[in-house]
Formats: sequence, C-alpha cells, structure tokens
Amino acid sequence: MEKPSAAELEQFRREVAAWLESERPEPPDFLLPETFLEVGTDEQLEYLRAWQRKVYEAGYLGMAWPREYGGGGRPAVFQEIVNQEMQRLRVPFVPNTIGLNWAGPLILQMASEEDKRRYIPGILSCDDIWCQGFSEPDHGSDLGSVQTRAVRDGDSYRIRGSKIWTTLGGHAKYMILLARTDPDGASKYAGLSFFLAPMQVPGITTRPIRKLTGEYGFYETFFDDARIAADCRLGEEGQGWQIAMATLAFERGAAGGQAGGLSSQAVGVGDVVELARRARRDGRPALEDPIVRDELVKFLIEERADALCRERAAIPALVSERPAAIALSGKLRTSEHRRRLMRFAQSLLGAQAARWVGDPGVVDGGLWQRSYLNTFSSTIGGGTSQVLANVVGERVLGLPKQ
Amino acid sequence: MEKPSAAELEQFRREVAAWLESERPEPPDFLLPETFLEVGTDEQLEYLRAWQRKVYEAGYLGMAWPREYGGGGRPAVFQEIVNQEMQRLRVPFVPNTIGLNWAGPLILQMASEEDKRRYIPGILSCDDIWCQGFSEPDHGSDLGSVQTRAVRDGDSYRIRGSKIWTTLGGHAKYMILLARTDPDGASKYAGLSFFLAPMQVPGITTRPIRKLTGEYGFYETFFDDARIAADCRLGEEGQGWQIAMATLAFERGAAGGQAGGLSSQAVGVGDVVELARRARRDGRPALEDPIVRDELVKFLIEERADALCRERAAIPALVSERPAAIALSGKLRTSEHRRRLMRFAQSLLGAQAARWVGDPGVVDGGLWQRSYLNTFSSTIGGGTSQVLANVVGERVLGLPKQ
Amino acid sequence: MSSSAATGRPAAGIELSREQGLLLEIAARTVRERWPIERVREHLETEGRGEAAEALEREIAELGWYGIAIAEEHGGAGQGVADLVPLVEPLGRHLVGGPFVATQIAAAALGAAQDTGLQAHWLPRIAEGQPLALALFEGDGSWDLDEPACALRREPDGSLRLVGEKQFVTDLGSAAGLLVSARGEEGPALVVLEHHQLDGVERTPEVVIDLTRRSTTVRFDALAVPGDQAIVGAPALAALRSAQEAAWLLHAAEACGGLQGVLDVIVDYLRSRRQFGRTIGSYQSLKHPTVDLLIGLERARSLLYHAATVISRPESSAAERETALRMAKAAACEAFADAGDRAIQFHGGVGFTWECDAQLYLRRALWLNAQWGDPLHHRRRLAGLLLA
Amino acid sequence: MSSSAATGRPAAGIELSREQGLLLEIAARTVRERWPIERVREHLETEGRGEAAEALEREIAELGWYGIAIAEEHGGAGQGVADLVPLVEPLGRHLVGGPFVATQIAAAALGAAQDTGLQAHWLPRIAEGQPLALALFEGDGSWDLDEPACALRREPDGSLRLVGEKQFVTDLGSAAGLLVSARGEEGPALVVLEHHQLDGVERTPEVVIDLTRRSTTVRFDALAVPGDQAIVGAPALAALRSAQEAAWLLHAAEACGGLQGVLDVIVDYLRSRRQFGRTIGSYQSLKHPTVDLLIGLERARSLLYHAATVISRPESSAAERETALRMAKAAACEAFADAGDRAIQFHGGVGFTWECDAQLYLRRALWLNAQWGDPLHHRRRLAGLLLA
Repeated sequence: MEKPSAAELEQFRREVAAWLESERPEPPDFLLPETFLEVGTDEQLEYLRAWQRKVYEAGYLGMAWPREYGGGGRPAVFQEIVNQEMQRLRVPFVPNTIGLNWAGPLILQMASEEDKRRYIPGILSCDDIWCQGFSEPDHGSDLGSVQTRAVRDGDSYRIRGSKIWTTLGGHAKYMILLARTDPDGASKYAGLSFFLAPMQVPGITTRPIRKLTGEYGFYETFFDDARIAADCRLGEEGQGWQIAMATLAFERGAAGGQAGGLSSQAVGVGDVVELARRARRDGRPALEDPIVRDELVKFLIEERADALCRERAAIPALVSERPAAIALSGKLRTSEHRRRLMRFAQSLLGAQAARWVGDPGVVDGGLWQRSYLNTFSSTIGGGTSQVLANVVGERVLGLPKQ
Repeated sequence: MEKPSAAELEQFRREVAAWLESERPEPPDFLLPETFLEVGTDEQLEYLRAWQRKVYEAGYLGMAWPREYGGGGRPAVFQEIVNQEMQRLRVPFVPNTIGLNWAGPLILQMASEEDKRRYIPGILSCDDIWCQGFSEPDHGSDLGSVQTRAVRDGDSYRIRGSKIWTTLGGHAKYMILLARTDPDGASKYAGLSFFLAPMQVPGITTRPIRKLTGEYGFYETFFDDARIAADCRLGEEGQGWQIAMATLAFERGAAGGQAGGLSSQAVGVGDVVELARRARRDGRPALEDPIVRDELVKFLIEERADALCRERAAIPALVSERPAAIALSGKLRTSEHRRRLMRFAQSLLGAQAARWVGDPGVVDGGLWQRSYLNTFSSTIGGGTSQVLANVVGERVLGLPKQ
Repeated sequence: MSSSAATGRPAAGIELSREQGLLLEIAARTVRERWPIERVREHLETEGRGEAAEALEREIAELGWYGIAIAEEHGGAGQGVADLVPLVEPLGRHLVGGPFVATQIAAAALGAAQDTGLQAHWLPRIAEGQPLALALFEGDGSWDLDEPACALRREPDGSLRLVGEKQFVTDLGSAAGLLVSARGEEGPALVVLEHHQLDGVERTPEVVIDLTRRSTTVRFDALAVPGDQAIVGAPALAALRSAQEAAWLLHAAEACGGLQGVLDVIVDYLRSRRQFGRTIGSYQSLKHPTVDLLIGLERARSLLYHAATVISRPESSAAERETALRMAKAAACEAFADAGDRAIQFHGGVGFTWECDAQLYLRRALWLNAQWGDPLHHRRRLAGLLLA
Repeated sequence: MSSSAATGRPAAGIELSREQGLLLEIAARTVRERWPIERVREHLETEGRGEAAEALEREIAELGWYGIAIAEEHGGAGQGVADLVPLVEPLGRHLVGGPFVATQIAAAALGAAQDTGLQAHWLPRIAEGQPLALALFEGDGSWDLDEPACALRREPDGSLRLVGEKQFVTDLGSAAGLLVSARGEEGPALVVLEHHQLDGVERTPEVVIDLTRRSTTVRFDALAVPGDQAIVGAPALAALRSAQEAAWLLHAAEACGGLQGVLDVIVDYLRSRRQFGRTIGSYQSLKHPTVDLLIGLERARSLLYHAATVISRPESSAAERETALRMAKAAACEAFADAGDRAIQFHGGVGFTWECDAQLYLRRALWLNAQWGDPLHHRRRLAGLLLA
C-alpha cells in the first residue's frame, strides 16, 4: 500500500471531523455508560449499537481490516485519525470492543478462512456482540487456575464450569473462552484450550451481576454440560494459555491490528476543571478556592506524566534501566489516579453530591457520583492495586516474594 | 497525708510559676536539644544538669518521693502542678530522665533500703546520670532476644556482649541492664536478669553513635568480661523480663511514681502556627496561604484528637469494645504525626530551609530542620511504625499474623 | 507544645455522664438486634418507609429516646443534646435511616427559640415520638443557614406567605410537622408547619446517594402561614444556631457509628477470606491501611465525646463550641469516607457488587459529607477560628 | 479526556536527540566510576572543595561537558540546555555537588543576554571548563528573580556601584566569575564580576543542609562595576528568564537523578537485610511504598524529558515552556523528598545514623526543594497558568 501524504491525511481528518460533527447522535434522555464495561441496560446497548453500525457503514471502523471480511483495506493511519477525532469530539463509544479489538484481531491472525468470513462481518456491524470468558469465581485474574472443563466428546466438546465478570455476557452471541481440556497437564498452563464459543446453546445460562452502583453490565456465565462443536476450538488443544496471552496483548494495546473506535468516553482532569468552574462551594465557584486549585494542579501533573510515560516507554534509551517499569505499573498508576480524581470530583459538588442517578436535579445526570463508584472496577478488576504493587515490586525492583 | 485544698494548690501553682519565671536560665549561645534523647555535647549536658540541680534544690523535683532519700514527701499533685507549669512556661527540661522516671521509681518500689539510699539522692541532684541497657544490635526492641551474657563468678557477675542506643551512655554512672544469666532457660524470657550496673568499671566501654543530624546522644556500650558485684542484681535471677516490663510501664507512664520534671521541650502545632506567622513564602506570611492554613488545621485536629485519646482511654465505657486500641496505637499515632508536622514545618521556611544548624542566618538556630530529622528516632525507635502497625492490627483488630 | 496544653491547666476534654454511659450500652444492643443488615437490605427495596422501619421507629419512641434531650416541663427527661450521642452512634453503625436525628435537631431549635407557644405545642409531641422534618437547605448548596432565599413575605393585609424551594427534606412522609427556614423582614425566620398544611404543597421525591434515605424537594408557592407558627428576629437566630450545633454533633456521631460499622465489615472479611493460600488479613497491604482506619476512628470518637463535653458545659464560649463541633464533624466524616472507599477495594471483586455491604457504608459516608458541611468546608471555618 | 488529548493531535511529548541518547549512557558510567559513595563521604569531611572534587571537575571539563550547550562560535558544541539533562541526572544520582549546574545556568543567561562583549569574554572560558557562580537570591527568600533588592547604583560621576547581599552563592571559591542580579535604573540588571573583583567583598560561609554543598553569603558594599560588565534592560530580563528555565530543568534533572540514587539505596537494603527470619523487601509495608516511589520516579522522569523536549522546540510558547518546566521541577523535587524520608524510615535503626546514606539523599532533596522554588510554589504558579 502506498503511504498516504500528509496533505491527504489532513484532508481525511477534516472529512472525518465534519462527518462526526454532523452525524453524532442526539444525547439520549438516559445516562449513557462511560465505558463498554458499563453497558447495563437494553436501551443503552441499542443506542450504542446503532451508533457503531452508523460509523461502520460510513467506513470509519475496521478501516485497516481486509476488504474481503468487511474491512476497509486501508493503511492503519486512517483508523488512528478516526480514533483521535472521535476522542477529541467526544462522540459516543462503540460497544462491541471485545469483538473489535480483542477477538477480531486474534481471529484475523490465526483463525481459518471460514471462521474469518463467519465472524468478522458481524463484529464490525455490531450484529454479533462478543464477550470474554477468562475470569472465574475465586481465581480473579490468575488465568493459570482456570477450572472450567472442556471434555472432548466425538465432534464436540462438553463444557462445565462458570465464568465471572463477563462483560455484555447476557447480550453476546459469541464468547472467547478459555477452558481446561487436560486436567493432568504438565503444568497448570499446559492443559488449557481456547474456543470461539457460541453463547446461544443449551446449557449456557447467564446471570447479570448487579454492581455497587445498582446498575448492570457484567454477568456470570454458567456452563452446564453445554455442547459446542469441536471446530469452535482455536489452535490446538493445550495452546489455550498462549492464545489467551496473545488476546491480552491485543486487549492492552501491546499488539496492533484492532478494528478501532472508542471503547470509552471517560472523563479526565480537564472535565473536572470545567466542573470546578461550574460547581459552587461556600458561595463561590469551586475553581476559585486555592485548595481546590492545588488539588487540580496535582491531578493535571499526574495525568500529563502518565500520558508521557506511555510515550517514553517507546524510547529504549530512556527506559533502559527498568524497561518494564512503565508498562507493568500502567494500570496501577492510572486506575488509582482515576479513583482519587473521581472521588475529588464528586466532592466538588458539595451539598449536591448527595444526589444520585435518576434524581431530577442531579448535576450532569449523576455522572460524577456514579463514576467514582465505577472507578473501583479498574482498581480491582484485572488484578487489584495491591496485587499489582506486588508484581511491580517483585518483577521490576527485584524485591523478594513473600 | 491530708488532701491539699484547691486554694492551697492554686497558691502553690502561683509560687511555682513565679519561681520558674525568675529562675529560668538564660538561653545558651548554642542550640539546646529538644528531648533528653538528644543531649549530644558536654556543654548541653552541663547546662541542663545545672538546671536540674537548681530545680531540685528549690524542692520542685521528686516532691512525692520519700524524704529519707532526698524526696519531698508531699502528695503527688504538687509535682504534677510543677510539671504542668514547666511545660506551660517552656523552661528547659531536666536531663536525668532515665533515673528520675524509669530507674528511680523501680528502685523505690523493689530495691533494698541500702540501694535506695545509695542511688536515689544522686538521681535527684543529677550527680549520677543513669542510662538504660535494653536494646541490642540486630534485635531492636525484641527484648526477649537479649544476648548479652551475665555469668555468675563468686560474688560477682562477668558481663559479655553489647548494647545499642544507650542514651547518655557516655556520661552515665549507672545503667539499668538486662542480661542473660541462663542461656538454657525454659523460654527466651526465663533466662534474663536485671542489674543496676556501674558504668565506670574495667571492661565497659562506650562509643558514641553519630546521628543522621551529625550530632550525638546515643552510644553503643560494649561489655568485655566486665565484672560487677553480685549485689548489683535487682530481684532474683530469671526475673529480668518481668522487671524490664515493670520499667517499661514507668517509661510509658502506665505506672505512677516518677520523680517528675520535663523530659523534653518538643515543639507542637502551636509553635508551627507561630512559625507560619513569621515565615514568608512568595512575599507574604505563610500563614496567609490557604493551603498552609488547611494543613495547619489538619495538624491541629490531629493533635487535639491524640490529646483527647489519652483522656478517653481512662474512661472504660468509652473504650469498651477495643480497650487497648488507644494505648497500643499511641506511639504510632503521635510519632507519625510529629514526623509529618516537622517535615511540613521546615518546608514553611521556603528558600531558608536550605540552611542548617550552625549557620549564622538560620531561622531559630536550625531547630526546624534538625527537628525533622530527629523525628525518625521516634518513628523507628521502640518498634518501627511498620512493626507497630502489625501489633495493632493483630492484637487490637485480631487480624492474622503473616 | 500543644495549644490545649498552652493554657497550663487544660479543662478535662472528655466527661461522661452516668446516663450517657448506660445509654451507650443499651442503645448499641437495641439497634444491633432490631436492625441487622437484612433489615437494611429489605428497606432499600421498599418504597417509602416500610413496615419494619416504622416498627423500629415505634420502638425507639417507646424507649423514650425522643424525649431524652427535651426539658422536663415539656415531658422530656431534661438531658442535653450531648446525651443523644450514644444513641445516634449505633443508629449510624447499623445504617438506620429514619427521622430521629432530624427531629432532635428540630427539638434543639425549638428549645432555643424562646417561643413558649410553639414549644408547648411541639416539644411534648416530640417527646412522645412524633417526628419533625427539616427544610433548611436550598439549591445554592450553602451550608450556612443565615441567608435563606426562601421568603416569609408579609402581605398588605398583614398575613404571612411562604415562597421558595427547600431541598434534602428527609422523612417528610411520616413527619408530624416541618421546620422551615426563610428570609423574614428582619433576617432569618423559622416556620413550623403542621403536616396537614403541606397538602397542597409541591413535593418532588429526590433520588439520593444514601439509599436508606427518603428525601424530598419541597416548593412553597405562597403558602399561608399563621403568625403564631413563625419565629422571627433574635429567637430565630438562636434557634438556627442551636440546630446547627445539634446537627454537627449528631452527624459526627452518625459518622463515627458508620465508621465503626464499616470497620467491622472490613475486619470480618479480612479475618475470613482466603486468597493465595492465606487469610487476606495477614497481608500488610490490607492490615496496615485498616489500622489507619482504626486510628481515624479512635481520633474521631475522641473528638466527638469532646464536642459533646464542650457543648454540655455552660461556661464554653461560642468559639470553643464551634471549634470542637466542626473538628468532630470534619474528622468523623473524612475518616468514614476513607473507610468506605477502602472497604470496597479490600473486598476485591465482591466489593464491586451490589450485594457487598461496603457500598452501603460508602454511600452513607458521602451522604453525611454532603450534609451540614463537608470536611473542607469545616476546615476552612476552623482556619478562621484558630489561625486568626 | 486529558487536556493534552483535547488538541486532537498531541505533539510528541518526548523527543530524544541522538546526542542525548549517547550522553546518557556515557555520563552515567563516568560519574558512577569516578564518584562512588566513598568519595562523597570524604568530601563531606573536607574543608572547601578538596582534591578529589577538583579532579572530578577537571575530568568533566576535559570531557567537554561544559561546552555542550554553548554556541559553536564561542567554542562550544552548539547543543541546547536540554542536552545537559543526561549529564546532570547522574550527577544528582551520585550526589556530586560541584559548580557544573550553576555554571550552565550562567551560560544560559549569558547566551540569551545579547551582549556580544560579555559573551565573547565568558562563553569560551566556560566552554573550556571555567566555572561561574550565581548570586541571584536574597534574604527575602523570593524565588522570583525580577525584583532584587540588591542595587546597581549609578553615581553622580556616571560610574556603577553594586550594593546589597546575596545568599546561597555556591562554589564561589573556585569560580572564575560571578553573575549577580541587581535592581538597575530600569528594572533588573545583571553584572558579571571577575573573581579578582571579589577580593575586598565580604563573604560569609553558610552552613547548609546539603553537606556536599559549599555555599556563601556575599555582601557588596558599593563595589565599583565597570559599565561593560553590566547587562541592563530587556537583555537582562531575557537573560534572567533563560537562567530560570535552565535552572528549573537542570534542578529537575538533579532531583530525578537523586531519586534514582536513593531508590537504589532502598532497594539494595530491602533485598539484603533480613529481620524476623525474612528478607525485609518481602514485607508489603516496605515493598508497596517503594513501588510508589518508583512510580514517582517514572512520572518525574517523563515530565523531565518532556520539559527538555518543549524547551528545545522553537515553536513552544512561553506558557508551554513554563508549564512543562514547573511541572518537572515540582514533581521531581516532591518525589525525591518523599523518597529520602522513606529511605531513612525503611533502614530502621541504621537509618538514624550518620553512616547510612539515606540521610545524604534526604538532605540533597531538601536542598533542591529550597532552590528555585519548592513544589507548593510551582503548583501555585501552575494554577495560574492552567486554571485561568
């Protein structure tokens, strides 16, 4: 493919921006989720699904995926521009993130031609929602301990066990599933296999998990001798661990090939500054309070530092001593930053912080209060901050395990 | 003894105050230590020793101790009033604290008549400085692990081993010494004995420990087959642990009978407020800065809370659920408060925080900078804050040991 | 040297009456038995108050709690508002969310209002257990009470009319009456409405972060107020000041109770949950922050009993009272919110679910922070008091 | 959405020149080998600079470091002040306390001063390794440079006289010259004195918290200054601004280096010391706060390289430069002081002794905090820049 010229890209950026500005959907009369992890109602999902379909049909999703499966077949830089503009213009996110950015690139990389044709178009159009079946109750993020069994039975597998924290599980048509095919494997990692599993088969049920906010978004998924075709397996038996790790690399953005699109519309420090401008405390705008100002500056410094850390990590000479420090501490840094930021943000509301989502007079629909409670999903999910501090201390600083 | 009337006490308080006001010594031309743990030079010690002698000769020290050993034989309330007035008027402290408040009450409680006559007068007059030999290198505050040996040899003991963090060790005439007489005791506590040991005997040497401030105050004490008379032993062989615990009860003020007098002249939040009034930051008094003010208020709240905790701990109905919480967390709370406070205080000096003790232009003789560094003696000594947090978590909250 | 020590002879900072000591014991047991967490959960799913909550209220009334701080001449026990602290702590600890605290604040206001008619009418009813609701706060979010926008207008014919909006009026449904602050002709005024007078008044249910609360926005559109239901001038100011003191104290007590409750939740979990082959309470990364929460609790409770002592002492100056009360409110609410936050985190995945009780305490903490001034607000006022 | 992302197309925040990459490696090795902690200890006990420090200075000069940021026409390598960052980091890491940083700040000032005579006189000498000292700060403790009290007076005969006191003049003894700020007739002025002109000037040694520093108070009692040694008007302002930018950047670099150094000290101890039968680094109460320090380091270094990038970019606005520089200085100094504090604590009893290196780093951190603005100062100015 020819490398597009700067002028061409600039022109494209203007086009995208104009399209997004004119086509962005009207704000709904309910509070939207901030990230794809938080889609809790049918109306939220349908609103976002319609938006994904519109973006895709305009040619702004999967732009770098092959044309034969519904992609755009263009250089990745075009999709990056779209992503940037979506972020900048703060349009809604697209909900099928697990399909677009985790399962999709994996399928394109290693699935059969038939599977690519079967799965990719529905991912892009949002007709087929995908979910992920990695975590299990009581094992958190230690994937080596997966207990869900997949037993070969002729040309099918029978699945027994359960998964937890299945985002969009109740809406999903497919799951990327990690299950144990050999309980006597040489190591706890060796007996795992990876499946592109249909969700609408007998024996698979889901139960919505009610979050601390009172809302939904996650599910428990139960497999009660559910039978799935053997060709749902991706890769060989026993390769599940490696494929799961490859999936996590897509999930964390450490490997490229994603379809693109926003997966969240999370607020940042700049939004909290704007809130401080509006919110009144003790009879004047919170932003005039020197203590509020000092806190905001601390958050701004941290936010910029974390953004810069991502850049620095890509320059080997500047991370030579501890190359993994920035990457391994990433979630710990940013999720704890976010939790403190949102706790602070809701406190700026003063007396009005007492309201909650659904109240007719609540500021910004209750975004701030809800967002604070939702921040715990990232300080807990994918390894708690406490576990991650161990990981960083041990792997980066070489401190002994306990 | 008849209980003194309120009027009598009020009259006494006025007398004491008048005496302290008129007799307080001129400030020296060197920086005084803040506590008896920090007496690092001969000139500091002699200045403070002269002050103790003067206070004693005026009848304001050991007021409740028996007359026959040099005490005042009066109700303890008189000494309490003296202590309060010394604190209020911020006169220098008296340096022989280990004798006055730890060894002295112990001797009065359990030593022989002869020992009382031998030791008590010199404690009060400050002719005989006392030190404490409990801690050892590598064992910190785990007194059960004391390794220093005391071997009976006719009518004497031969002492071998070493002690560390011996306050005033280089100046002391006597040491309260915990040593192991039976290395094969039933438990690590059972083989210990307690001695009132002379320091000026062959085989005992001391080495001053230079502190992080560059000053002195603590010593290492080495026993190289030093021979001390057998009647230096207090209590029976094997009772050392119990006697040491009784000593700690005097040290912590959990048991009464101390001779009294200030043992420190440490600054508090009120002093830092006054500093903020004087110190200029960005061209105006630090006290006008809302962020400085908010920090000061936080410190004031904590300081008051900790003072109130001491009172509340004495009211059983108000501590019924976790009776030990306040006492066991005491040093942790107050030492960490103090460390943060002094770190904040020196920061108020802004550019002038760069100076150090001995600089001709340093604010308040360098008190603030030095004090910050010295605060680590209490966040480390007598059990680090980290160890104490374990103790509180395990004994008060019932959390499991690791 | 500490500022309290600077006086040389510090007055005792904490004094406990015999009554308080006894009450603390009894109240703790009563609430613990009557309002276990299952009741709280049921209450969350109930529209309005629900039968269980009403039964608890009746029992509290029958125990005589409503009358403890009401003068004997009005049928009360003649104790002070400080004597309510041992009752409110367990209410907070067990997440009770009824009208008791607001009613006691109203009683404190009426008790200081010097209006013998209103006192004689209301205080005996309160002593019997009839609740009053409070309408003191407005849309501007100010926590000061002395400049309400809501107006008590005098019409040309001499009659009084109430105009304006009040927010965060809790438990209005069951209240026998409503205490409303308004701007009168000579500064702040208070109006005490009977429940039936609210019949035509616009009431909008609020959705609030503390799900145990039933809260309402009330809009007065020129409601006629008989003259003998209004308190104006200096008595109104005295009543508002008294309400504020009672509110700061009792909200500090509620927060201290909540802090104890959430600490219990944390400690129970840390002692029972196992991960990676160990009971998780053995990990210092959970143990040490929990000790910090305990320290926050001990400090806050000491400040609470101190505040109770100071406001019970006739010789306390206004500044001493305000200092002690604001410190107690600020410290208790800050520590409680910290504990609620940590409680969720320490429960891991479970903490993120609706079923985990940690979130109920965090919501309560955030609610209490937003009522009657949050820690930053109180510290700012303390700076003015202490750092002049 | 982050404020940087708000532009849609964020400019690269960190760019590294080939020279910087190479220098970082070389400089780190050179300083590590030449200035191990034993040298630092010897230096502490030495009056004045001492032979070892002079030898290190000579080596640094011979390596050409002094000329890196000096224009080629003046005998330098023609790089910018940003290219000094990789040199100053290891100097901070190994507690070097010599005249290099002050000299580079002086060079930045002179380079911006548009005085070709003074530039031609001084810049080649600096490029060769002759140090300059700075006399910019005064007893009022202000970190702003634009209102010195020290006066450059014009006498009736037209001659200039310098009157006033300057504090924290480091390494004056070995300096070839001294850059002094003063209040001239039209605002701030700068004077560059030759070493010999200081002969009759009153110099009082200071005792400073960072024991590796040799610092002096200098008092000018109407010192005669030839007109060609003074810079006045707009060029003086430009020079001061340039000095400030260089100082913020290089002090941030020194603090980042110090932070790395003290983190090394902590990690070494936590990996080797055993207590209660375990290597103490296995305790989460030490491990997790050490991870926090690492995070502070990673953030501070990212902000440092960002600041270096921003000031190297001609199109950066004044506000962008100031924002990036103040952020770097504030974050690095704050994190370094935190680390110094924790380093002492984590060493237990050993940490309280003179022999433990932790205290040397804490002292360095407190020194750097006090120079050129502490974190609170910078955050206040950032609030003005970012929260208008």
